[in-house]
Amino acid sequence: MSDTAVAPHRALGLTDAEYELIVEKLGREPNAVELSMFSLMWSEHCAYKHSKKLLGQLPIEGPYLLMGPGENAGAVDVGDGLAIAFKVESHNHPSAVEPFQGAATGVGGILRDVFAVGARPIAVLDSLRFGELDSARSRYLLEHAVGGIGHYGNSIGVPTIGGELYFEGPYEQNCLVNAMALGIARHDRLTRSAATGPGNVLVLFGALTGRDGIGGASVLASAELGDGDADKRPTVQIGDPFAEKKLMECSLELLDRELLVSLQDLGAAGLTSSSSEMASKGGLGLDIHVDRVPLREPGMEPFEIMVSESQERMLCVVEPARVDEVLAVCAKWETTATAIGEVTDSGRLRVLSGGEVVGDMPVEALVDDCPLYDLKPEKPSAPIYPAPRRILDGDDPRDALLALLGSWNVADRRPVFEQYDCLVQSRTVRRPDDADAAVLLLPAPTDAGERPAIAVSIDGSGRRVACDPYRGTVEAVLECAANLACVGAEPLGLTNCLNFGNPEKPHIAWQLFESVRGMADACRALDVPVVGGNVSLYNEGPEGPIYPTPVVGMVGRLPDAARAGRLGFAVAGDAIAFAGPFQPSLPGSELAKLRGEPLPDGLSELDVAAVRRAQEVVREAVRRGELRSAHDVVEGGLAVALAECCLGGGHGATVDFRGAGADGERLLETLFGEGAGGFVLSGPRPALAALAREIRLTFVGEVGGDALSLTLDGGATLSWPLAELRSARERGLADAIG
Amino acid sequence: MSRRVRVLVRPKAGILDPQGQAVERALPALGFDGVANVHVGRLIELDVEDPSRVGEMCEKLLANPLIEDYEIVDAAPAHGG
Amino acid sequence: MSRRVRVLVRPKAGILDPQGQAVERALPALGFDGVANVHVGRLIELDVEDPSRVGEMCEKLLANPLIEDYEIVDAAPAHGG
Amino acid sequence: MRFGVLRFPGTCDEVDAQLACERVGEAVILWHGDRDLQGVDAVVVPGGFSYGDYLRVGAIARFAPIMESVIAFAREGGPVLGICNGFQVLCEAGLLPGALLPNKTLRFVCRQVDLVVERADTVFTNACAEGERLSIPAKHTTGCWYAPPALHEQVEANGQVLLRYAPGESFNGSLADVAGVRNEAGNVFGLMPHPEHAVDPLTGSTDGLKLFQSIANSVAAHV
Ligand SMILES: Nc1ncnc2c1ncn2[C@@H]1O[C@H](COP(=O)(O)OP(=O)(O)O)[C@@H](O)[C@H]1O
Ligand SMILES: [Mg+2]
Repeated sequence: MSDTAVAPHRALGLTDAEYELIVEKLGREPNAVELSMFSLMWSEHCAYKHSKKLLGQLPIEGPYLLMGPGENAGAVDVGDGLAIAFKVESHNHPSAVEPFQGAATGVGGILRDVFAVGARPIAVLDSLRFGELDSARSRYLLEHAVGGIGHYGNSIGVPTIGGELYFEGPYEQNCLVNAMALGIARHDRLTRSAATGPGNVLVLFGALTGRDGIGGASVLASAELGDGDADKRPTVQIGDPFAEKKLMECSLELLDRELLVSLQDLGAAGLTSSSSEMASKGGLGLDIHVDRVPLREPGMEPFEIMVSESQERMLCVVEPARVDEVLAVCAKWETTATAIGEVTDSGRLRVLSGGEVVGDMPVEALVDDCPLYDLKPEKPSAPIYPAPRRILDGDDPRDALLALLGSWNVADRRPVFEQYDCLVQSRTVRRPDDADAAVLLLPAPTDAGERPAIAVSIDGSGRRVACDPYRGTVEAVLECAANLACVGAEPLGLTNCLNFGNPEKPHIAWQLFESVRGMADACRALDVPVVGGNVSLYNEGPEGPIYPTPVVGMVGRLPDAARAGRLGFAVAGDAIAFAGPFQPSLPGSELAKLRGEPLPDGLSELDVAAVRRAQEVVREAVRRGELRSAHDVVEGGLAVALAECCLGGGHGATVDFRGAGADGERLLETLFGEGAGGFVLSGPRPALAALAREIRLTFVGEVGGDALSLTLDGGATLSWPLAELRSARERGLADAIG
Repeated sequence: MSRRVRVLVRPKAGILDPQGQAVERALPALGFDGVANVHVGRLIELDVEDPSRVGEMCEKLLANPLIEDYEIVDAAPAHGG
Repeated sequence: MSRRVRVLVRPKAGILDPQGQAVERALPALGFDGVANVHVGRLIELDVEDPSRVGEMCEKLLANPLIEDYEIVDAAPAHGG
Repeated sequence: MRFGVLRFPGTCDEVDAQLACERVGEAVILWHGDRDLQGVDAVVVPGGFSYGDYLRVGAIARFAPIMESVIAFAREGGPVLGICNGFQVLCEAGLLPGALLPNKTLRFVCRQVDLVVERADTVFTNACAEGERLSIPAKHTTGCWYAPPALHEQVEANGQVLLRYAPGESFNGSLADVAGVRNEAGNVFGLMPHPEHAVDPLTGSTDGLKLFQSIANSVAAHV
């Protein structure tokens, strides 16, 4: 405000060259309304100007794909004429400013994306990253972000069935709050957002429009957070899940009654982006009368109305003859609805106020003509991230397991997920902690017999990606697929959110480039298409960038919910086996972090084909009902996986680690080393023996007792009573967040 | 001796107030017409030894200055202290 | 012309007030000592044409007499109203 | 027999309640703005966040047009079951004793809990055995049941407490571990835990079904 010397376009985040291009496309200087609209549509958040070229590498075709990137959410076929629509999105910067409302509105936004395609939302997952919990700010952010997610999801009646949570120093200044939503629809109900039919009416419905988040897309989402954060605060948006619940039911009823030509949610950049994208997809134009938009605050300027990010609003295109019926359905749901414009064949977005044209732009210029930039990737010559702080001294494996189980990245997530309703809608077959993936019932195709289900998981360890952007991202995709395999599900599609620092910096460009390459290769290797996603860049604070954090969400299907896998050891006397092409290694592991070791430059090589093969074998065994438990090996390696299997089922285990050395680094590596492709399985011995013909599988022990006991070389044993393991694992997070 | 202080916390002007809206909608149905501009906030009452620090308490804990305004009102001296 | 009225709703004496307790516990950790007897309630502000009916509104909707007390305070006359 | 399940703006668990009812009878959804109970034999006021839980849980829903009919139905002895938000609404409506306060932790908690059946000679628990433990999930932020001392004494003396949290299972701080109470006449019952989320072995326990079965049994006994 004080800095009047800055040209308006620069204050709005446009470069001089971009501004000149706008002038060229318009054939004149833009007025204030047009400039504000261009600045939003040409922001990183809306135009993907630093990532679009890269995203082209991702495979977007697959046998189950129904709707790929480009719509509000992608969708896959789950059989019986049903589709699952899903997408993940970030709300990082708003959550850093106001964590409760930022996270809440993040959930609200991703739910709107799902019901905008005509799907009834059936699940939410959250993916969270904060600084270490010994910082008061991180505890505050965690508590309020979790509170906000629960508030929104619980109140709207959509279960939050899973998620992930990591604490690492580089997120201290810049937390990540990503939310994923899934919805269900019949194939023929999937709705697209293209505006068609000149003369059709544009109806805005939902909450009133206020001065919320004005400038949010360009200011909040596309600039690094710095000292001036306080100025950005008046734009805080308040989530109203009650309004969204009505909006959701209303939207779904409008679609059920086939009253709509197309439907679109209002997210970042509000009316500007929703209307111009509807027009662009339909290849048409729109006239919008801003003076008809119902306002929450008097005296709003046309540009404010066009860029307001007030939540809980939708836009639809309706044939003139059906407008009254649409308004009646909205009235039934106590949802304000107003005809605010018309579809035209002009190819222009015109903004009118009091009958006067106050903005007039070619739709194509707004939506498609933002220049796309090439990244200048360059591998950094020196480490970007400082070594984690050392918190574990010595190399006693007994202490190490307890320290790992109690560490914030590994400890029981119950204090967080208990704040979410995971049951509403009566579909939840596997709740958090029951299994590696959440499992949801699909409607029964017939009265008798098997009930098909879907499984979903969300993963991505930023620290592993920071060590090796390519392999770390491959691991994230493989981990998601492994989680699905453990419940017996076959992956159908994947969504992702790319959370990175400033892409204009060569080392960040390199991370982004390598990560997308890894994701593309992993998706191809698994034959899983990318159905959509989101990119969040400029996640940097004064102390540097976040860990590069591609978050991957994957949806799969299993034929029989009754056989969905579990992770806990279930029956005393069952055999325990390690399976899969797992090569444990300590650099970059959770143990290395606790020991304060610097991040390695690169992770060890992966045999993706062998990992895929192991996942398929595990999945089929789970589906045949032959395994009593299946759990993949991730943070904390085999020892942590074993402890989790014990605690999950309430049974101890005796496991033979002879050959791993009795002490020293080699034993630590065997027990706590990490890598992709490992599973801990339990079941009747003959069933496991049959698997050994198909994949690498070693019998290692037996379920039973009330301790986890490991036999080491020379007959030494390591033993932890279950109660000791449980208390370490339960206290880790509970102590930190109270 | 400590004083009883009353803090009124309300949504900042222009910030969405879903609770206020819900109450405003409910009242006419109960036969109360002629009601407008309803806002719902929080009331915090406390005995403090040093009333001069209440403003700071509001900034740090009692209110969320991003989205809420607060007002400090003196109540009667606390009984019993 | 309508009046702006303020309704203060607070937990009845003797009723568990976990919100008040949470605030009371949090303050010393932030360096605020000498605070006691904290209670958290609700603040409702509204413009009414007929202030005489506010008591009835409280009884019926704004407070739950089993667990809450209310107090009606006159605020400045509503602007515009 | 036919259940009517209410739907207010913001209700979330009504379809789940309907599915649970359909395991023992028929069920229709009743819209908050209507007054017609469509001749149902029992009413379920389901869980969720009616009117966003704004102002005070259950406070606004209690005034919906359909509630006038539910109150009349209850006065005539019709069975009414309130679950979670429905319990809160029935307390606000004066059909059930006491009030629900915020959980002592002030947090929303979703957890499978064990309940103890205090008596099995009622409209709502006749399919259970006295002293039986039921495993049913609870999920709420405002579930701490409270009544002033005199009222609490009376409720206990009348045997109105039908379900208590098993020792150590109450996370909300309810007085005397009360999980569910009925009215004096015995035809209105409310509880915080969600029996409708415990009716299918695929998604959890089936203990909650016993409450729906009990209502069906007693309706059948009266026709
Ligand atoms: N990382 C990604 N991978 C694949 N598709 C992506 C990715 N990021 C964005 N997309 C796709 O680009 C389109 C535009 O995204 P976005 O602007 O976030 O949509 P919306 O406005 O609906 O939130 C969407 O269809 C989205 O799925
Ligand atoms: Mg969208």
